[in-house]
Amino acid sequence: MTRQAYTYYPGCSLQHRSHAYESSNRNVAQALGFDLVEMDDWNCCGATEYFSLNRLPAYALVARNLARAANEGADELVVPCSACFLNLHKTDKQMAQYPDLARSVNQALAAGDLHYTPGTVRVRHLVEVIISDIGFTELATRITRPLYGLKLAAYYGCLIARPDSIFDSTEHPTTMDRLFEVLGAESVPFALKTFCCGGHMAQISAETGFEMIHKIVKNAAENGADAIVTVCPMCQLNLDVYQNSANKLFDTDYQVPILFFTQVLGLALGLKPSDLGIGQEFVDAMPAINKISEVPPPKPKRERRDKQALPMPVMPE
Amino acid sequence: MSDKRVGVYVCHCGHNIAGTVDVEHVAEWAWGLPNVAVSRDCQFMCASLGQDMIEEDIREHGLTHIVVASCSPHMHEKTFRGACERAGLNPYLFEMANIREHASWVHPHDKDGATDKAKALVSAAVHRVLQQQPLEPLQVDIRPETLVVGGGIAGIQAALEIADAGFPVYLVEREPSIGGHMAQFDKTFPTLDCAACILTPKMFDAGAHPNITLLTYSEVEQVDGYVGNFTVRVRRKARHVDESLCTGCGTCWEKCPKKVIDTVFEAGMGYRTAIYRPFPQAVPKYPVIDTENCTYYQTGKCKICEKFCPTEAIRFDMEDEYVDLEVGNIVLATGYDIFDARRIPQYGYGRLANVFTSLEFERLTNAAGPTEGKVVLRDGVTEPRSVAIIHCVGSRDKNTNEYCSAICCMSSLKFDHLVMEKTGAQVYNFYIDMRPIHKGYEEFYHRILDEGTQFIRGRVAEITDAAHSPEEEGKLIVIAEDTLIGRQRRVPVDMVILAAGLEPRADAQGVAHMFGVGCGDSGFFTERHPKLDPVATMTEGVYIAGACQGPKDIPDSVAQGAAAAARILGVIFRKQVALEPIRASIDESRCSGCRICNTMCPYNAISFIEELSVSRVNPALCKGCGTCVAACPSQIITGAHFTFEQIMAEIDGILVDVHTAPPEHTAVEAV
Amino acid sequence: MKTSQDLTFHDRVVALTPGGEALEQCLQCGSCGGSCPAGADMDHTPRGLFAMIRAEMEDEVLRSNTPWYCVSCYACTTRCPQQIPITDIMYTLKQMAIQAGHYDHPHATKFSETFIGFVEQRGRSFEAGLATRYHLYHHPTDMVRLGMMGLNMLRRNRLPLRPKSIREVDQLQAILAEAKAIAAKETYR
Amino acid sequence: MSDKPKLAQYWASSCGGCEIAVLGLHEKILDVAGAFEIVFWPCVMDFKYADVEAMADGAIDVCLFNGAIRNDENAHLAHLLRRKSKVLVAFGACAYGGSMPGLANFTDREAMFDWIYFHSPSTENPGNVRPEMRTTMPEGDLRLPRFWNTVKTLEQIVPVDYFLPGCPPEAGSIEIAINAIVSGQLPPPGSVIGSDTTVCDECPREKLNKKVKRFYRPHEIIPDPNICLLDQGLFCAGIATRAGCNARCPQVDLGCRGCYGPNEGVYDQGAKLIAGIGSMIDADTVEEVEAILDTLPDPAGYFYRFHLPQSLLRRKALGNGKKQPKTEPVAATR
Amino acid sequence: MSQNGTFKPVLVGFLCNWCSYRAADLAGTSRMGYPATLRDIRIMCTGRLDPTFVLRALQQGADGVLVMGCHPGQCHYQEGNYKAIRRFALLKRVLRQMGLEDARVQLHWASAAQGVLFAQTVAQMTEQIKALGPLDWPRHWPDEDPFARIALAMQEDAHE
Repeated sequence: MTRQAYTYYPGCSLQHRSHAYESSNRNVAQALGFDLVEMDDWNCCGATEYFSLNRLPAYALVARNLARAANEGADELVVPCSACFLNLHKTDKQMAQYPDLARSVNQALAAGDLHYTPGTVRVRHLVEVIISDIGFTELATRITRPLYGLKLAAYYGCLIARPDSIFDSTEHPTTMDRLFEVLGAESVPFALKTFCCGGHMAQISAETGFEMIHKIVKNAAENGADAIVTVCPMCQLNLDVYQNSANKLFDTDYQVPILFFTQVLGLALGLKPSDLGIGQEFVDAMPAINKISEVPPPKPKRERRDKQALPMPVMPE
Repeated sequence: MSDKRVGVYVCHCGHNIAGTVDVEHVAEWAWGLPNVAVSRDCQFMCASLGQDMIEEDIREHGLTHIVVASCSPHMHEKTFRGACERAGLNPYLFEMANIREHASWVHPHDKDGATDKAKALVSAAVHRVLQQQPLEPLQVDIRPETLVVGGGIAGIQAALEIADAGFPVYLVEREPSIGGHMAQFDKTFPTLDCAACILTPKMFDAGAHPNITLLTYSEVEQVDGYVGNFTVRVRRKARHVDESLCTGCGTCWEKCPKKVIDTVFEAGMGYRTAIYRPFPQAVPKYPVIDTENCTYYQTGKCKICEKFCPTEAIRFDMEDEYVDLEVGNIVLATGYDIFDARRIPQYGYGRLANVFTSLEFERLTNAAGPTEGKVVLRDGVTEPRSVAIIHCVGSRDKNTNEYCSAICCMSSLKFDHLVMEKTGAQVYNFYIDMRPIHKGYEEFYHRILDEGTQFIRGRVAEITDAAHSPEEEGKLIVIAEDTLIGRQRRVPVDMVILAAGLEPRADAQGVAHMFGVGCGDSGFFTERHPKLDPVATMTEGVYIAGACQGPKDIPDSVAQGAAAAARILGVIFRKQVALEPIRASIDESRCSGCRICNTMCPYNAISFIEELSVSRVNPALCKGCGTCVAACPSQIITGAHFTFEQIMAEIDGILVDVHTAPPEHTAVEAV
Repeated sequence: MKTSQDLTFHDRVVALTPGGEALEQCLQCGSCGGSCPAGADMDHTPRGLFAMIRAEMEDEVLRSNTPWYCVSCYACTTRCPQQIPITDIMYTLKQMAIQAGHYDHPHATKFSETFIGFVEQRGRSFEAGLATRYHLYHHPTDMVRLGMMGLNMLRRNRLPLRPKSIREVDQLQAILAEAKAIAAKETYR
Repeated sequence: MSDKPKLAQYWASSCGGCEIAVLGLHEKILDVAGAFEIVFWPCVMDFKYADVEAMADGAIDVCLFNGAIRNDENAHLAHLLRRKSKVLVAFGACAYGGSMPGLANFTDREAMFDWIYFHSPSTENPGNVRPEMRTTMPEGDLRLPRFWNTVKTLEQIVPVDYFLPGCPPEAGSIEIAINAIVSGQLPPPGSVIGSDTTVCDECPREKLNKKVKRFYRPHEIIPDPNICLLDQGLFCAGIATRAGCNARCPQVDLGCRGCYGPNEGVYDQGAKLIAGIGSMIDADTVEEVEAILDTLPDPAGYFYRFHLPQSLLRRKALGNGKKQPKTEPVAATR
Repeated sequence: MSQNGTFKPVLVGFLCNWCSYRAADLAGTSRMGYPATLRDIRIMCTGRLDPTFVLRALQQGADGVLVMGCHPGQCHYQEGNYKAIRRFALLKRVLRQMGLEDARVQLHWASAAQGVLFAQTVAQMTEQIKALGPLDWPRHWPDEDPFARIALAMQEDAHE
């Protein structure tokens, strides 16, 4: 059962370049009947950058948030950004796993009169909160505008699938695909659903980054996706903002809009595109949104089994 | 206590102990322990010189108790007990202090610490041995019948060996036919002889042997008793076919309209009918009705098989039967399961059509298989022009199974040959290390190298259908680092074969529990000793053979089956076996009948005697674990050789140098 | 307590990485190199680097571009059959390379340093400042392309020009200062 | 002076119930009075310590000593009576095992005084009075015996010849002991006078296979009168308590308290209760086991109710188990 | 007990015959070093562990007690270790009430193949006990009776 209110850590990205995510999160939360209460005076998680420079301050930076959340009395912290999620989750986990690390981190925190006992705050990603706490059955009853005819590629990115998957699998999770089906949309096969978007690579070694972006967009487009749906502002930024640069490098012209999962969820809940920050993306999402049909698409005919063909391995439910 | 005379012997074990522990000092110090009449150190206690010394001292110095401080009791307890016995001393008046494995070898850089510990262990043994009582081993008679569980090649071999020696064997198999995994294979490495050609005669022999009672389509449900006298309850699942009438003519399965995917024998690659015989050479030849899929059992209509059966052998009303077998010994040869390749999702098995497991490929290439031996893609027609074989799938991987599955290198090489022979396709092997370790295996590897297979040293990272270049379109792309050149490679192929590892049977834990054997970390049954006793188990009278003990190939399975049989035959010929007298007993005159112990015994050795209101232990069933001894709140259950007094004495002895003296008087502040 | 001088390079990498002991278990199977989305650009695959660490090739390892191409996707870490925390080892190597002044790939470091500069100063990252400052210093030629992108971002309300700060910056700075002090005298297990 | 054997009885740290128990012999008390010459029994007759001190060593034939050793006065009398007695009997659970006074070993003197004189809800102590060993009054110094940190059993202070367990010892047990003394047919010194089996042996309730999913406290359920209380989840120490009381408490639906102490040969009654009760828990995971144990509050209190000072560990660790520097008095820690 | 002022704990181990005793043997045959603090006693099964043994070891001067057996589900006697889990949980609660730190008495599992785990467990527990300092239980019975030393000594003799 969903709570009334969750302690919320938005992360820096949602404050500037990913406003769209922030507004769609807030409006979807409201529509689903829970509050996201922003924790007081949170700081940046350090992204992937700080760990490269200096390990202990990096952990301390993250742990300040955990300690403050714990002081607020939070036993859960909901995070919409995959990078923030990973850093917070990993710090909590590793502090529990490695007492030496916990000791040093707490020694540093003590300089700010803080202390964090690992395990106090359960770090959760927003997508997992919505899917597990509300659940597919309940969500299905809230859908007012099913996304019939819309073909979506569920892009999980790395950091919620790895190192510890919050879903079913680190390699090929299917939970979000099921969400799309609940929303009335079709989930397209997408081999690169957990392939990395390149992170900061677009900044520091553009060609490496663009190649990764291009692979993802290509694979989604070739599987007929109208849009790629992400759960992470970094993934959205890379795939969206650099899509044309990647096109240029590989001489292609993919135009696959990149949406946040709360944006498509919001649409299905009947919210207006403008309330969901749609329009802030570089690759225009409106052509895709306009494809949404009033009526469900006809059920694809079950292909008759070829007499000669060998059976596929039986998958358990 | 004064008439007790303890002899203490501290072993140097060459340099093994003496290199770290000050052996002479320990022996000297031990003179000061209670009742010690002799204390010596010796180069090698286990050598005849050492043993003779014990015997002489017992005779000359009237020693009544012996302590040897040397290696682990699992190593030489028997040796020294023998020495005591030869000198006329009851072997249970001997105790061992393990100052090698538990002291010298683990504290090489702390000589003082190791010496102190050795002293503590010697003291513990001396204190303990003074409490020890003479015990007599329990002699039990051995029934000549043997139960073999599992009708694969290991079980068949064991059954035949024992039956040929003239003793009765019950061979229980859960599937409708014996044969096991070997019956599914086409060729066997490294000689490439046909599996059926070498297996079928053995299956036939087992089926026709006058000393072998075949119980197929049957499962063991309960095991009671102990070595020599097991009672085993077997459930004979209803075949729904009267074996006395059936001729195995095949009319029923030819007429049966219901087709289902055969996930057992055909590994999901082919179909069978609802009434079926798993394969043509099946032993016994009779079919069974699969009631879960039979139309009659689903809808109440059909009965076509009954209509066409020329001998009226179909019995829809047949029910499961139970038979109770009395056997003296048991061989577990329950085999293995193949690793479920879906657990490595990046390899795409179950998602990408042309990714096959090794067992699927065995069926594909088998002349009697679903494609009649044609190597084709999942569409059933297209021959692959390039094939990748991925080694170590679900093996050598801490995320799945850490162990090496032992057979995959060789079966992959066999596949290499079969693919090339049948299709001429280019074959790529992705491997971490090649381990062709038995006779003729390395030669086979060279032969396959000669045949032109490519070997890429690198564990495959993933298999994908996401093409990045035109030549990858429509193919499966195998992505791996070629570690020999240090570069990432993408190899597009038509077909991928996953050399899936071997795993313990899914129900191995339950079976282990039923038969009282252990499972190791990997889940395979644990042998009594990994080197010196590889087919016996911790439970007397229960032996293991074949892949249930660990991954192994056909020759090793056959060898183990025969070895288990030899062990059992030895016991049968002896007619009696001596059991360790480590048993619990209840002092009934003092038992209050609280019944706390009643639920403790995993072997149901404790019963409550209502009329006397006391509990009683059946010594033949008791295995001496001592859990009832610990549980008894009145402390009136005695665990022989691990009595309360013995262990308490051992605790006091082991802390002999730290016994806290009575506390000194301390000043107390005024109140 | 051993000091860093007493330890081999390999031991130091292990000591500085939570769970780093697993490095000793490397089978050289190449799962990491095969899994790496940026592997093609690396001068050594991670596996190769681990062999070099074992061989005490400190200089070459710390000059390798491999850690700098790591995108922190953890694909190698989850697939490693020996459960080596490869991503975390890459972080360790980057940190050691910076300390040794050894890295030949300043872009990544400078990007990280610029990013963290804002975080240390204000407690939050600052996109607009990061982009301008990082590119101005390190990629001045890219400024035109970047300027266009920045404008596009601005137009879409995705690039606030005023940095945000947290309230208790003092607390954060005290914590970070202390952490740096501890890290500076980091003892090796 | 008569020829009758000389009997002394003394009451150290205890409730006095043992004295009453002797009187509980009813008319047989007259036999006692007839058989013995009572030379010291402060509870019923006026004697002074000086009278005892004046006796020759070994002048008392039998001394029934009840009560634990709690303070210097108790200890002094223990030594004194030991010296003057041929046979010293630890009479009742307090002298034998420490019993109720011994439960104070779960804490220490300072904490106890703090609670009793200052913090207990029923305490009213406006003058902040607290017992002192020495108080100066106009009339002179008043002295109290020193109060110990740790309660001890009689045997921990002086050698004891016989132990008579029970809180109080059952009349039947006392009779057996007295008769043995009178007839001179005494068991070997050091013996506990009593049975060598446990309370269950005397308990008429039907015992079942013991497996419990939770424990109950007496107010939570009404037990079946014919079934073993433990089988019903009610704590009963009978499984690990020496028989001799005829299962008095279980007969009235109350779990055995354990006053007769450990069975013959047992070192630690609490350990046997841990083993016995622990064996009944019907759960396989640590979490389940803990959940079941949550329904059995204060196990140490239950298991060591009558024998904490006599148990192997004898008392709760002082100073949180940390070793105190040798120079510092132990009593200073709390 | 202490040399050059450094505290070297004394741990008493109760190892089951089938798994952890063999794990200790394996640690030996594989020469895996660990501190010489553990003095082990072989019992057939952790199900044999009478809580009295643990109390006795503590009373007799051990600084800690380590009980090790087969992993749950792998007991040679099928379920002896489950019985150990149950009794041990209760024992721990009582010991906690007696003021004993949790780390002093521990229950761990090691299969016959886990020599490394065995060595690590001993090393880890040794460190924990070092941090706690000596237990020296009888010092927790401050002796206020000047005569009692004699009585105690006699009592100890009686128990021998």
